[in-house]
Amino acid sequence: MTAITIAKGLTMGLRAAMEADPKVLIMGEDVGKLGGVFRVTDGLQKDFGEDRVIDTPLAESGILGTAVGLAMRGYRPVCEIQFDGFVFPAYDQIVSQVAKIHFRSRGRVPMPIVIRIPFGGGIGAVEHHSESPEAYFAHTAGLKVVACSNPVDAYWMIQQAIASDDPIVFLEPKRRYWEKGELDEDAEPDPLHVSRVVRPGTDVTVLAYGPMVKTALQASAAAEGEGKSLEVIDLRTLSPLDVDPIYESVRRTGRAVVVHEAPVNLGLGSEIAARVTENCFYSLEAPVLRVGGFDTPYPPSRIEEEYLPDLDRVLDAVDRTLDY
Amino acid sequence: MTAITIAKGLTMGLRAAMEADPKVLIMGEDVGKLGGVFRVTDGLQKDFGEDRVIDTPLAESGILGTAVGLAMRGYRPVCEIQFDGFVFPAYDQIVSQVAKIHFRSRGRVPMPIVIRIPFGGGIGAVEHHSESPEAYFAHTAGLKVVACSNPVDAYWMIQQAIASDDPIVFLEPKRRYWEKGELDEDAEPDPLHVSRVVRPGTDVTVLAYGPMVKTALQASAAAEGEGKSLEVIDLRTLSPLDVDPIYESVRRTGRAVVVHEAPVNLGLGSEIAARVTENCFYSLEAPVLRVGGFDTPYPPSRIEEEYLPDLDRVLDAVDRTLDY
Amino acid sequence: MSNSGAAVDLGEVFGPSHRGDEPDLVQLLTPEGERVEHPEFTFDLDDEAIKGFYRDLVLTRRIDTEATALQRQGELGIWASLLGQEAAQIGSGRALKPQDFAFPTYREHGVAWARGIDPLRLLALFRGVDHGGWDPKEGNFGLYTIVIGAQSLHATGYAMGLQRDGVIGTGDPERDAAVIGYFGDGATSQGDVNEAFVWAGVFNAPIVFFCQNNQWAISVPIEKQSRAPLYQRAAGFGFPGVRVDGNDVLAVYAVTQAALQRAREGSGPTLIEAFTYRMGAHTTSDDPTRYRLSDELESWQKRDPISRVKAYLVAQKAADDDFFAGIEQEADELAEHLRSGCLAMPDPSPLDIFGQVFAEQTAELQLQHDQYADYLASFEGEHA
Amino acid sequence: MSNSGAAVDLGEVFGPSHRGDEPDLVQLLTPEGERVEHPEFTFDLDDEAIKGFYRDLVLTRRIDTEATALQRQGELGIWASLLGQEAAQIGSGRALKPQDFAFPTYREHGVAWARGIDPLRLLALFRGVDHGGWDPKEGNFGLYTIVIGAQSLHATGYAMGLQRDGVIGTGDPERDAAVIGYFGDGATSQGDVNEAFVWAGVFNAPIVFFCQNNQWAISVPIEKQSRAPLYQRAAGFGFPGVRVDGNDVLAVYAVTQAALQRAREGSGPTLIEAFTYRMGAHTTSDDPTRYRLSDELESWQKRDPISRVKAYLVAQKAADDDFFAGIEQEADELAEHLRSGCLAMPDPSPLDIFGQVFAEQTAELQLQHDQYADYLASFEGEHA
Ligand SMILES: Cc1ncc(C[n+]2csc(CCOP(=O)(O)OP(=O)(O)O)c2C)c(N)n1
Ligand SMILES: Cc1ncc(C[n+]2csc(CCOP(=O)(O)OP(=O)(O)O)c2C)c(N)n1
Ligand SMILES: [Mg+2]
Ligand SMILES: [Mg+2]
Repeated sequence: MTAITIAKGLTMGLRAAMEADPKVLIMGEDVGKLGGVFRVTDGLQKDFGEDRVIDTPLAESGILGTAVGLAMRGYRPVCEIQFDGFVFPAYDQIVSQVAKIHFRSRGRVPMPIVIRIPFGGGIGAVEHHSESPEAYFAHTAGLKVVACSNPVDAYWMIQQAIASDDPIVFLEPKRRYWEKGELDEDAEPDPLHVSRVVRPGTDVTVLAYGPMVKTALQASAAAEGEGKSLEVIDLRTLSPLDVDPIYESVRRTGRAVVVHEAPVNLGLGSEIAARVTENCFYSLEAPVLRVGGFDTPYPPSRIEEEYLPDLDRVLDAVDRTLDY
Repeated sequence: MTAITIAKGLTMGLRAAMEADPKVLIMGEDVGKLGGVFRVTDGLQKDFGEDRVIDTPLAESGILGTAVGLAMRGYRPVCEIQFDGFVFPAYDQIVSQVAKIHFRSRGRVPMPIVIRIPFGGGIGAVEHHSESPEAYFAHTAGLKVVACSNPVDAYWMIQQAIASDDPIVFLEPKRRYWEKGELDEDAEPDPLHVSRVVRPGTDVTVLAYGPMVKTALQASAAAEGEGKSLEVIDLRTLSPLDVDPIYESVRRTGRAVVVHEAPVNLGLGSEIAARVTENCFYSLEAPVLRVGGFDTPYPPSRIEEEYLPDLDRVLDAVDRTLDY
Repeated sequence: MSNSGAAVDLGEVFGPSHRGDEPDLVQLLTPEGERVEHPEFTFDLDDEAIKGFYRDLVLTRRIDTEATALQRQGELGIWASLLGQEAAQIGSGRALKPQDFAFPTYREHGVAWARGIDPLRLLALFRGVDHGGWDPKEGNFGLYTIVIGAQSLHATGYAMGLQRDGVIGTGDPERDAAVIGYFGDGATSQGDVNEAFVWAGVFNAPIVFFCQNNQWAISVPIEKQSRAPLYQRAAGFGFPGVRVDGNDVLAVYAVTQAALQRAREGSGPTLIEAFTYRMGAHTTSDDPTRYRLSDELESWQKRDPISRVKAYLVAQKAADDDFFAGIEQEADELAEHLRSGCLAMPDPSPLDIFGQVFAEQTAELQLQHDQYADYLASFEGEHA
Repeated sequence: MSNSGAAVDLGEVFGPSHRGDEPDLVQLLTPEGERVEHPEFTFDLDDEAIKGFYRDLVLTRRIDTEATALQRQGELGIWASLLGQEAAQIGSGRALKPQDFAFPTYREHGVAWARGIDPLRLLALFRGVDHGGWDPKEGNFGLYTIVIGAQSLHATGYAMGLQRDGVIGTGDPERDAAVIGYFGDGATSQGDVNEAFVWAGVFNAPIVFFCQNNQWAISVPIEKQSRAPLYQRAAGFGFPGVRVDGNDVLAVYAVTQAALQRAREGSGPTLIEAFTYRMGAHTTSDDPTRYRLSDELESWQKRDPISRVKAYLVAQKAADDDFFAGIEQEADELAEHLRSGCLAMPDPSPLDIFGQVFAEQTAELQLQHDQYADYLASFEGEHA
């Protein structure tokens, strides 16, 4: 057992994947000598060389577009997008090419591409550095989308994503990069596309992913003091959703709150609310409530703490669902 | 009263807007002499000149990016995206610039840009010509999104969209371009961001927009034969949603079905289901059901009729909600 | 709008805008069918090879004619004709070695032919039976790409893969490989194509960018896409560009062959601008009379890519009437193959699509599949 | 990966990859402060103007120093230093007329200064108080744009607006206007910048593209962005490009002035590559010791943009100690203005953001505003 950060878990996972398979490549802006602006690829170019850890020109469409060609040649590119807000120049390549080529080719051409995106706010950054674009990708048929929330998942999930033959948008909770956890490299990891109850409870199911898992856990600790028992589920996989543990939980609690940083309107919470309602209709004591960013662009950082869901706003929603 | 098609309504509306305001520009691929691949801009370059109806180079980011600059100089660009699937190269400019500049400038710099997108399937086209990207835009704070479903709305809504100081994604139901309706140019139009009950009913509320309004109306006619009374609402405005008429209707019927061509997962239906459930919880006799495209890329056109919601699939969902 | 009232033209202090307006056009066979020499590029195959090209050109054109007819008869949803561009495609396609890889747009029917793709597979796409019916690994020919310019980056990435596989510059002619990426004049305006130029230059990728400048992007003429001749774009990205007579199959072959060889040897990318003309409509949905004059078409008809090869072969007495008649017959057979094959083509099953989204199926899609199968089954009684 | 084993270099048949590797660099003032002449570009202002530039350079650098200090003290979230690029920014910024319009990146503090923007407004952005705190119409200076390259298209569109407004080529020096669009060396790889080149060329837009090649895009050196010298990119898009010593404020002024005038007169776009160096870190979050050697920095320190102007003024006896002391004092006052202004800056109200999304407020956002106001109010009792 070693204590590692999420960033370190990712670095270790990337290294393990590169060691396991010579076809794995890392590409992106500043991923080489610098090791990425978050140092997640630290040391990899030194050890694996410039052919496998590629500092690219500054253009995201170019990164994803060339990754497609490399994948067609049998490589497994892991593309780093420097910040969430900079994935959009690559949007066309992701949505119309990466997501569709397996389908277009009737399964003949797999697209084993991982798109790593540090996402979310809370780090005091300037515009475009705090976005939560997950719903755009989850709505796109042909992509799989996952988010890690802790160092152990970071380590395993990145390896599983790289091993997958499908294109995966891999979301990293940037404001939690430096949070620590204990890694047991010999333990058997959960599969990639599985959600996990991270705190059992009986009154309300709280669904979160990425950076909000910690917030949800804080809320559940605080709620306990007030005699309310929250069950917290870390979704981990956003597309496909792993609905069974969600339904199972909501059928027990009768109440659910979904938490994410992205704007509520058409955020992940809307899909979860719609599905939970459809599948647990007679178990629901209250409508599924959603806590998320407001339907505004991400605000200047001096007020980002107000924009982002926090413990209080989660508890507020919990109370509102309990009021039904 | 004159009988016009949707395409004609748009042409007339564009012409009226250009006559009313010399700052209105049209720009896009083939919008000049050709009049656009759907002939919506037919004759406009001849009458308003190449400075106001601009055949652009072939690059969508360039179209939207230069539109931003023209808007900053006081112009009101109406950008045509040739087909839904070709909006993605412009995604960055739309999401990070067009949508955010009013906010970035604290309201000092308005972005009166209209992005016209012929959307949806059903025309037997090859890949990328039948997409329904509305949820991507509706999830983007800072954009407004509307869809017209008939010639009269086409005529008025395009003018209202151009007159608006906010950026508007204007979705045109391409497979309905040639459907006719009676236009009374002297009648007072509904406001832009308003939904409309297009057929009153009592048993189930069916919510649709764009091309699916006709399908919903067909379903309601068929259901009538079976003694079921469907209320059909044409949403018209997808972001912001005009929720009051929706809630009002669902509170009466207790049941709702949302229909769109886009994949169900995180499609507009998910947001509507979530909000309706939250706001009409005690009125609902059944969960809000969603009928849409499957969560696959748009299929080859020989089977697109199977992919697209049709009368039968709407009726199937209606029956399922009535079974609760 | 007045842009012209400049008091003093300051243009000169910055030097010329570009390298001049009358670029060299590499030509080895004139429109009249006469062989001419070029100082840099030589055509080194014999008349037998030229007869082979002639056959390719005629058969390719016949594929196009037949597909157009099938579209008119409602058997295809749409068809993108290559009429007039046969030489650009056959000349470049025939310069490829088996180990090279080609990335097409949606109009590269001639290249597909050269790569051994059954043209029925192309028809399937335009019929709406599939989005891409061949295996790119067979024939090393990528799937048609409709989003303008996107494939230029795929091509560049694939070329970077060749570098990593060590199949560049080994000196082994069976092994050294290159990539050719096709796109049109309009595509040169897209960010993706320019990013591909950046990447190819920076990584010295073994790639030939093959731009068919057919003068039009649907209704938009080349002047609206670029102020400078397209082949000059390359220099600013650090690699050479050349303009070739795109209606001269010999010149296209020679230039492409040299550029591919350059790439295979590790000397990096080249941009070829094949100067040609889209003699037909953009697609069967298009009506070019709305935007271009018929005399333009007439002047290009005089430069037809096929007739000049025939004139040459006849003048050289390299081919007789039997030869030409034999090819006509082959063309008729090919047309018949296409027609009957197209009509016999089965529609896909709507239930198949759920399994084609991912390599690893998801529970959600499996569920959608099963529900849809049940739903379809529920009608079966009714329709029986 | 072996790219080198080429049997025969076929490069020559295609001609050179680009125009050669040692491009001319327009220079009018050497690093030692000596005036030199250039055949094409002349600097036509007097020593008083140069003293004005000197003042601008020093004050701009002081803004940078003070902002960096404020960031270190936790008052700014981040700061992007322009250290070393002062001459490129002051020289170009001072060449603008009031009616011209500038589109900056996030590093154009010197241009902002030249356009009369209170540097406190820049600090507000980096402090996280707003995303852009000035009115672009005052000072004709656009908002900082962080998404690399995006503003190059805005600049081009704005220039097309000038054309439509008829303020190009009228011959009236108070009226004719142009646009300048700034971006870095890394940005030249983005599709948007290349699309801007396409548009500007095709529409002959009155724009100067001003690329500060500071040799680095964060940790990525210029060789990874382009194989050819950047200024050569322009020719392939049909307009001239020129490389200027970006650390020579006189040369930058002269070249920019000529290019702007060319644009105002209706002769179209120009690309200026200001060859300079990012002497500091990319931003205060960056650690350049991880990726570059200190002797590179040292060699560029010898080419410092400020010291050469001082050397010139001293040698010319155009300025005395009082002059230099006066500017130092002004700089101290400016620093104090920034420091006190920054500390006094109020945080925005979280309730304001709901009203800033649209020109026409929506019911939904108004509801979110009201609900959030109620929510905040619900805590008031607790915190009182
Ligand atoms: C990104 C994108 N935008 C628009 C289109 C629609 N479109 C299809 S072909 C075409 C013109 C292409 O012109 P060019 O590149 O010259 O190729 P050509 O058709 O002449 O072979 C356009 C605009 C598209 N397919 N993709
Ligand atoms: C689209 C996009 N991708 C990535 C980034 C992150 N980023 C910020 S600055 C920078 C380097 C820019 O280099 P250059 O254009 O040379 O400008 P400089 O910072 O040197 O002034 C990068 C990669 C961004 N802001 N936008
Ligand atoms: Mg063309
Ligand atoms: Mg730089």
